[in-house]
Amino acid sequence: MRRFSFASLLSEALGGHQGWGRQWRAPDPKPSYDVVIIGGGGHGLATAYYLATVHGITNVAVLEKGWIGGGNTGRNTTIIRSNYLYDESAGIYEHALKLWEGLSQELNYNVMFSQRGVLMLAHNHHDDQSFKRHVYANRLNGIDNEWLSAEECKDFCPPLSISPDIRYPVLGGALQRRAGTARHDAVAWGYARGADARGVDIIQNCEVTGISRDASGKAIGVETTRGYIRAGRIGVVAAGNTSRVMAMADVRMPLESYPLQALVSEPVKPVFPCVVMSNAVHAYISQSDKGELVIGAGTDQYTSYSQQGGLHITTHTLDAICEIFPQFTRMRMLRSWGGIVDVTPDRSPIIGKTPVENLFVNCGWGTGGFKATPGSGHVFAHTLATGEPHKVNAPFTLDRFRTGRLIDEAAAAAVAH
Amino acid sequence: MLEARNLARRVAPLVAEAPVVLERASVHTLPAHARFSLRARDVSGVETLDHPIGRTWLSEKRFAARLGPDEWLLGAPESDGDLLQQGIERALSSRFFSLVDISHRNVAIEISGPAAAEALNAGCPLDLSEAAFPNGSATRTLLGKAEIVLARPSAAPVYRVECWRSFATYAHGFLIEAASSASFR
Amino acid sequence: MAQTYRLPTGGRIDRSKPIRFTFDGRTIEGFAGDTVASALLANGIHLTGRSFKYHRPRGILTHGSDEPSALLSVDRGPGRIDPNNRATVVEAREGLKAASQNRWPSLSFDVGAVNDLLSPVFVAGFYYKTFMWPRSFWDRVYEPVIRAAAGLGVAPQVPDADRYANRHAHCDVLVVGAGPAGLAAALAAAKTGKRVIVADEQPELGGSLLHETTTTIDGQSAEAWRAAAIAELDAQENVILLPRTTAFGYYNHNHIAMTERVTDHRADAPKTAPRERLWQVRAGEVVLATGAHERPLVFADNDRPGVMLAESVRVFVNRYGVLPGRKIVFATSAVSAYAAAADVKAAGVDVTLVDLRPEIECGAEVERLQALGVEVLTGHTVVGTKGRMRVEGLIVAPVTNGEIGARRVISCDCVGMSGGWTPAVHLFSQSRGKLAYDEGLDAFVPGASAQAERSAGAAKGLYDLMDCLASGFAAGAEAAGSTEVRTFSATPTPVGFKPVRALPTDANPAKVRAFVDFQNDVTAKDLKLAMREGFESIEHVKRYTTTGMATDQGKTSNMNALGIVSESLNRPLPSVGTTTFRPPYTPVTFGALVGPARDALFDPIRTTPIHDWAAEHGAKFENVALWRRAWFFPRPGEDQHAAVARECKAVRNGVGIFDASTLGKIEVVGPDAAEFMNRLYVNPWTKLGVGRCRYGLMLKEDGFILDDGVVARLADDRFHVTTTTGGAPRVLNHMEDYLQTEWPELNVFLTSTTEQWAVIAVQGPKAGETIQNLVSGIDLSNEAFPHMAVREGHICGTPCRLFRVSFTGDLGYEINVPSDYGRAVWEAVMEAGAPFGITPYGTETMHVLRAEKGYIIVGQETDGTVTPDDVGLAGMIAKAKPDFVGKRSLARPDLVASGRKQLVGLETADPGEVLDEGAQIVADPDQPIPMKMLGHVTSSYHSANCGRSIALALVEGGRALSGKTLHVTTPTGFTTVTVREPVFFDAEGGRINA
Amino acid sequence: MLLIDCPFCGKRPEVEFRCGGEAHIARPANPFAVDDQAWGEHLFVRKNPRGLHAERWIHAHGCGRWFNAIRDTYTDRFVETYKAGERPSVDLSEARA
Ligand SMILES: Cc1cc2nc3c(=O)[nH]c(=O)nc-3n(C[C@H](O)[C@H](O)[C@H](O)COP(=O)(O)OP(=O)(O)OC[C@H]3O[C@@H](n4cnc5c(N)ncnc54)[C@H](O)[C@@H]3O)c2cc1C
Ligand SMILES: NC(=O)c1ccc[n+]([C@@H]2O[C@H](COP(=O)([O-])OP(=O)(O)OC[C@H]3O[C@@H](n4cnc5c(N)ncnc54)[C@H](O)[C@@H]3O)[C@@H](O)[C@H]2O)c1
Ligand SMILES: Cc1cc2nc3c(=O)[nH]c(=O)nc-3n(C[C@H](O)[C@H](O)[C@H](O)COP(=O)(O)O)c2cc1C
Ligand SMILES: [Zn+2]
Repeated sequence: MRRFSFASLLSEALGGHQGWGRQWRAPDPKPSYDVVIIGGGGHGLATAYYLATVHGITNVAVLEKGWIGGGNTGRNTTIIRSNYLYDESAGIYEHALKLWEGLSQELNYNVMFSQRGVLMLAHNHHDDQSFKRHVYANRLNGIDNEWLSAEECKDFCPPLSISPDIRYPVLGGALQRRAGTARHDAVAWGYARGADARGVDIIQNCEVTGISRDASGKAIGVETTRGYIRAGRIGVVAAGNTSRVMAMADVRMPLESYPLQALVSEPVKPVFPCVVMSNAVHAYISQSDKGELVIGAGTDQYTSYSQQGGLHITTHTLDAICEIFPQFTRMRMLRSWGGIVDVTPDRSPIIGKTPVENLFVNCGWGTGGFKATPGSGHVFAHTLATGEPHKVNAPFTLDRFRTGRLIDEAAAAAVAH
Repeated sequence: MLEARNLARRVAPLVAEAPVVLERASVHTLPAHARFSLRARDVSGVETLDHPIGRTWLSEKRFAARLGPDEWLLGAPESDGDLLQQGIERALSSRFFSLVDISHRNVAIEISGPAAAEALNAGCPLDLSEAAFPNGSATRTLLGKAEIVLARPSAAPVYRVECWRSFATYAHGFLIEAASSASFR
Repeated sequence: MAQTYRLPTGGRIDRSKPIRFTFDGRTIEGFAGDTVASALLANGIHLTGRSFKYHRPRGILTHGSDEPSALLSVDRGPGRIDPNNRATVVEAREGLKAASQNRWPSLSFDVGAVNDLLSPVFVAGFYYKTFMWPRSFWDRVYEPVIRAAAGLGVAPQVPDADRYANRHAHCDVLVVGAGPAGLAAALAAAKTGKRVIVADEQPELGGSLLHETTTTIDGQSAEAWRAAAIAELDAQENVILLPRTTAFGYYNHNHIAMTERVTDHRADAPKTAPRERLWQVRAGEVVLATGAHERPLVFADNDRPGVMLAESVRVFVNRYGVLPGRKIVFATSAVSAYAAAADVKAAGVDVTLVDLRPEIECGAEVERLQALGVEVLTGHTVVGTKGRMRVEGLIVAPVTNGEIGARRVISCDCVGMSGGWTPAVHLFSQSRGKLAYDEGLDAFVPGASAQAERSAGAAKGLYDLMDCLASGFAAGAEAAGSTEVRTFSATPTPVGFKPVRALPTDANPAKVRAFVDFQNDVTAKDLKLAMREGFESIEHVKRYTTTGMATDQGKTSNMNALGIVSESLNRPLPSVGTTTFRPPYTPVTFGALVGPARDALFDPIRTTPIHDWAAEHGAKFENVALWRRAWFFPRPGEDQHAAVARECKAVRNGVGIFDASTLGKIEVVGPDAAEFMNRLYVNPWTKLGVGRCRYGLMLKEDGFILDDGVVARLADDRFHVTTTTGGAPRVLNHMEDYLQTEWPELNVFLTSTTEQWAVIAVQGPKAGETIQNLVSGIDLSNEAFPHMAVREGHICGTPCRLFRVSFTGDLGYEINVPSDYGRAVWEAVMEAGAPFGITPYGTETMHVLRAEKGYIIVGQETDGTVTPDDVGLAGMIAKAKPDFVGKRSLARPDLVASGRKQLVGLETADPGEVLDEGAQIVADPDQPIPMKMLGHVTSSYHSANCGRSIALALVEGGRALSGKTLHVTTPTGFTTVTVREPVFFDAEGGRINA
Repeated sequence: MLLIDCPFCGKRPEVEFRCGGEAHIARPANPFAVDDQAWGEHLFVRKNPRGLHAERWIHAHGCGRWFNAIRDTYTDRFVETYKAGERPSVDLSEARA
């Protein structure tokens, strides 16, 4: 792997950049791999990377039906934080956040992880109570998260309106300073390059169309649009398409796939220093390095695989954004799009074994899995390598939907009275 | 008796709101009316009720708007409330139904004028053209972020918007805003 | 300097209406009908801004909404400043202030231009390869610098002074684009009497006809035909014509979103007029006649101000009466540029035309042009330009069999280039129609439709005017269900071109900076670098180089980028494919999307019939769901703490009055009402007597608590159900769902009566005495009207439903009266209670009083993961009922496991210390992090009645911990608490019957 | 925004409706007769197909009726809508996209 650095960039500049090679190869699939990963999103690529780097397993293929990073990895609003309530969630997201903190260096690829802080606004007493519950739980879990008064929120995010006259005045907020954003595409590419350099085959335009099982029911390989591939173990990391892929092995999942929309504004000079989330009015906003305001909308109400949704979802989100940032009504929406997110009943992921031997799944990240990418890949690699979950992903079983041991962060934050 | 001395006065929402009369659309609040929500499965043969969903039976003083297969919004002048109730009880006496007084739940606002439909369309996503929403139509729908029942009692460009009382300030404000925008070409 | 480049005659501008505006502070004169771009050009100004990355001087490239370069900040007065406006679409108007962007300190001297010197380093994706060391520099140094350099214009700083409107509309046929194709479509559709809407983004309808000065249609001038067509349409009732209206999004089921610009172009707009109106059209059929975009040519330094699209040069001359230059060179591989050259020549300009194609491919147009005195160089490529702030010359060279001959500089002050045309298939593609590649056109054209839609004219790849008209008419007729066919006669349009990627050059291609995406500074070289690095998918190329991601979304550049990628990969263009077309077609203001949903109309504020009284009496309010509820009633000089303490004591010692109108209410009616209740609630209902009430608890099917509330039985077949304030809609939905879909056989109907009734809670030992003289028809004695009973009677002459219930643990009544009487009855109760010191109290006191009694609040003690047993309410579950919603789930392994969190009371060692709600609880505060958390504080207050703080908490195995010491987090550390029963006041419960 | 053909009111805009997820999931007549695994599946497991999907909708801001629809989850096109208690005319077991 050619190392990236300012020096290498300079020396290439002299030669008109003719010397750069491929960041990852474009191999044809081999007939057989120790591990086949279905899905070349951030999670799948990270899994491959850690299989190679942590577990020394390099006879690995990542099969991607389109182009790597083209799923939700390439269409998310890039919010990264770890201030979750439950120990299980805090465990995995903090595991990820620690990895994010050194990721550019580890991958030798600048993923532009920007710890600009994520501020979650409280608009009513229920928010206030719920956020404090998070702040305290986080403290005992060693995760930074602090309560800010409305004035402190304004100091941290000057465009914010803390006027008491708005519909839902800001009462305060929970701030995680170590949280932030990253350059989503670079995450996919950086992991791909790192995995490829260690021998992993990244195979694009290769859709898995079947999972074959032997007489005992064990998964032994995959049918793809580029032929049959034998596999020692199979990891399904197909995000919005998990139900379809798992159905190929006759496993039915507690998942539904919804369109989730996002949009960007035209680029402007820096105006927005952090990430702001407001669950009460349903708005998420940050500004990218290129200058666009990146705004997350909600899911459409129906399941769909169409990567697009209705206009009313967008307008609803912008209503909320302009309520707390009234000066933005003259900004313009430049592009809007949708991704397909797989949502579990408790909105927490499923990472681990399935009823089919040698078939493993990592799914259900719903609207919030980008932030987990490094951690998810890391523990899923462990699971694939050893056949058993890492302690961090042990609670995220499929079985919890039988026992009722749900990890329901959203319910815990239930809007109420 | 304190009771007699305190005989309660009725204070309807929006009473203080003056009519807003604009060139192409005007907004008026309407006085309190008797209103009932009628639910019934079988109304065959009952002339005032047995009509298609989305249509209204109208007399000079009363109306029965069919909002769904088993749901009607009934209205009458305040003083006729009891009569209306008795009428329904008589007409449906042997059948299963539910009649609930909602006179105080609902508030009515009227919007009229050549741009009335256009103003409603600022928040109501329905086709309000002559063909799609003729005289005698009534339906539950949305006005912006509030649920309303929209009725068109006559051929004139006059629409009645009914909403729950706590949404009245919003609906009224919305209609005024919409009327002034629609009036601008 | 007064419009020295304005032609003495011609154009569509209104010379009788001069206007003045400023550009970077300098006064610019123009005429009504000008765009900012045409007025700048009339004044000889090409330089309008600096590019995104390299800060290169940039000018006006196009004449329309596809403009990537001429982006300006526009100031229309206070609260009306916004960035990134395309000079080519902003209509010039009196008093407007335009300013260039992305430059400092000035447009002509821009410090950022050093980036251009560093451009050998700043190639596509360079930032992924560097800025990683030292690590801490990213946040503090690199990123801030990168951000400050990027971003074009400056975001508005103050709230918007403008309003925005919204309109839903329906039609049978929506025609998008009113060029010849769209007008013909509209004519055909309108004739049928169907409802037709015609939208065009330009100020005038007509599309390309607005600049066709020599063409005739059906024997009349194009302009005469256009005017007649519009007059005919305008005269019809069934037609809505919408100029200045951009269709920007084509959504599911023929839902098309459009923005109409209502006032931006008017200096005299009334204050109340909306700036923009969002049209949400549901169309039966759609005709897309959106025309085509011209392609630039890709050659070295093709981005100099003065280098424009050929057709745009023609438009400025013919439509605006402006000469973009006095010596203009056209560089082309397309015939259409010949028409431009001819028109420009006719305007008296010195013109040269350079055609990449060899003479034999160029046809008769060459001679025609030469005959007009234009020098035509066929078989020539362009290898560069001269000039920096403005083009001064075009460097061309002959190409023969791929060999580049001697360079020649043609001096000029404007270049018109054309690499052919690209149909505007954006909306078609958004509608999910499949694109088909047309080899002859070297472009994607609409293939199979996915919705009720058809394309026409240039948008469909038809470039001859006659074809445009005919296809438009046919599309309009078909869309309206008519079979009418009409042919048109028109001057033949010269069409045809030779597809070309980067122009052949004699320079080292690794050094040439030939721009593909002008706004994002993406060069052909960048695209090739991306492919060398393995970014082969067009989607990867886009994201790695950012080509097509700028505010113009690649309207002029995407096909060139695609061509270069296809050529470098040696793969046919259709197999490379396009990137995805997404809304909006052109950027749309947030304001238009938000429409009236601002300020008071953002979300309804629900208030009760007693709200105004509370406001008049100094209440502080809190938001609860959409409601605004009285929170507490401070007296002068009181803070919240003092007010709440006073209110709490008043209730226990005398009487308090509370507005509970927001509680959800549902009338459950029918012979099967009790059975229905049995199936929905954990409690049994069959035996509840008429006139009696019961506290009900409702679960979701997963076994967790959904809602609670008191239910009264008014008759055998009639229940008056109450719900929590926030839960009201949720509970009604839940009930309707089961009723309609699971148990349709039950004869039950549900009606929401939340707002029919105002609810006045009168609580405290003096409650009975307070109301007794107001009530008639109800015997209030304990025997006749015990706790948990309901009676119908009158209060203040008004019919009421009187509940003897208590959420405070003291004697209490809830008076339900029809809402319009709520305030009057409230005032009467206030008066009647005056002798007992009746005190209005708000939600905060309500919370404290019920916490003193250990009553839960759904959403506070429960959170969607809590079972009845967890909160000590397992006893309510009817043992005998075989089933109710949620019952089966309560038997799941984790719901019966030990170690679940249970509701307990907590007492701080220091009675003055009030715990934080949400605080976490541990057994040992000295354990290492991560600590084992046992639970959290759900409610916590200072209780004036208990003379100390009280708290409720959910604690792992909590009921067994009574008397044990635990530790609770505080903002600075931990504090010590003792676990106890969750009832702090009147544990025996005697007061309720007092 | 979808346009949904309410079996009672005709075509109306999506914002008047709420989607209730997969249709035809019968609540076991005796929930205690099914084991935890089956009950968990009843509660949580969904077909989630890419293609034809039977789903529940309620015309919440209209006639207030629940009904069912067959919709293609890839194209978002409705094939049909029908009243609660009725069966669709298309055979979903055949449908695979
Ligand atoms: C609009 C939007 C905003 C979001 N915002 C945030 C946010 O702010 N913060 C956050 O943390 N998360 C966010 N998320 C969620 C986040 O994007 C996802 O959870 C995360 O990216 C999932 O990563 P992944 O690698 O699992 O999935 P993906 O990136 O979707 O990768 C799955 C891959 O599997 C491939 N695949 C599927 N089926 C097959 C098959 N049969 N054969 C081969 N390959 C197949 C797909 O093509 C795809 O590339 C957002 C999501 C969306 C859509
Ligand atoms: N000589 C050539 O090679 C060549 C090539 C292309 C076009 N042409 C000529 O151009 C004309 C094409 O006629 P036409 O009617 O197809 O197109 P047109 O360009 O005349 O009209 C299209 C209209 O659609 C409008 N529009 C585009 N997108 C829109 C949107 N999203 N919302 C609202 N309005 C939108 C444009 O403003 C324009 O007015 C013909 O005269 C044809 O000869 C010639
Ligand atoms: C964080 C983020 C920032 C983006 N910024 C831009 C942008 O500046 N310009 C742009 O055209 N698209 C931008 N996009 C959107 C992409 O162009 C694209 O729409 C998205 O990746 C989904 O892919 P698709 O539209 O090709 O389906 C951005 C996307 C994300 C996730
Ligand atoms: Zn309906």
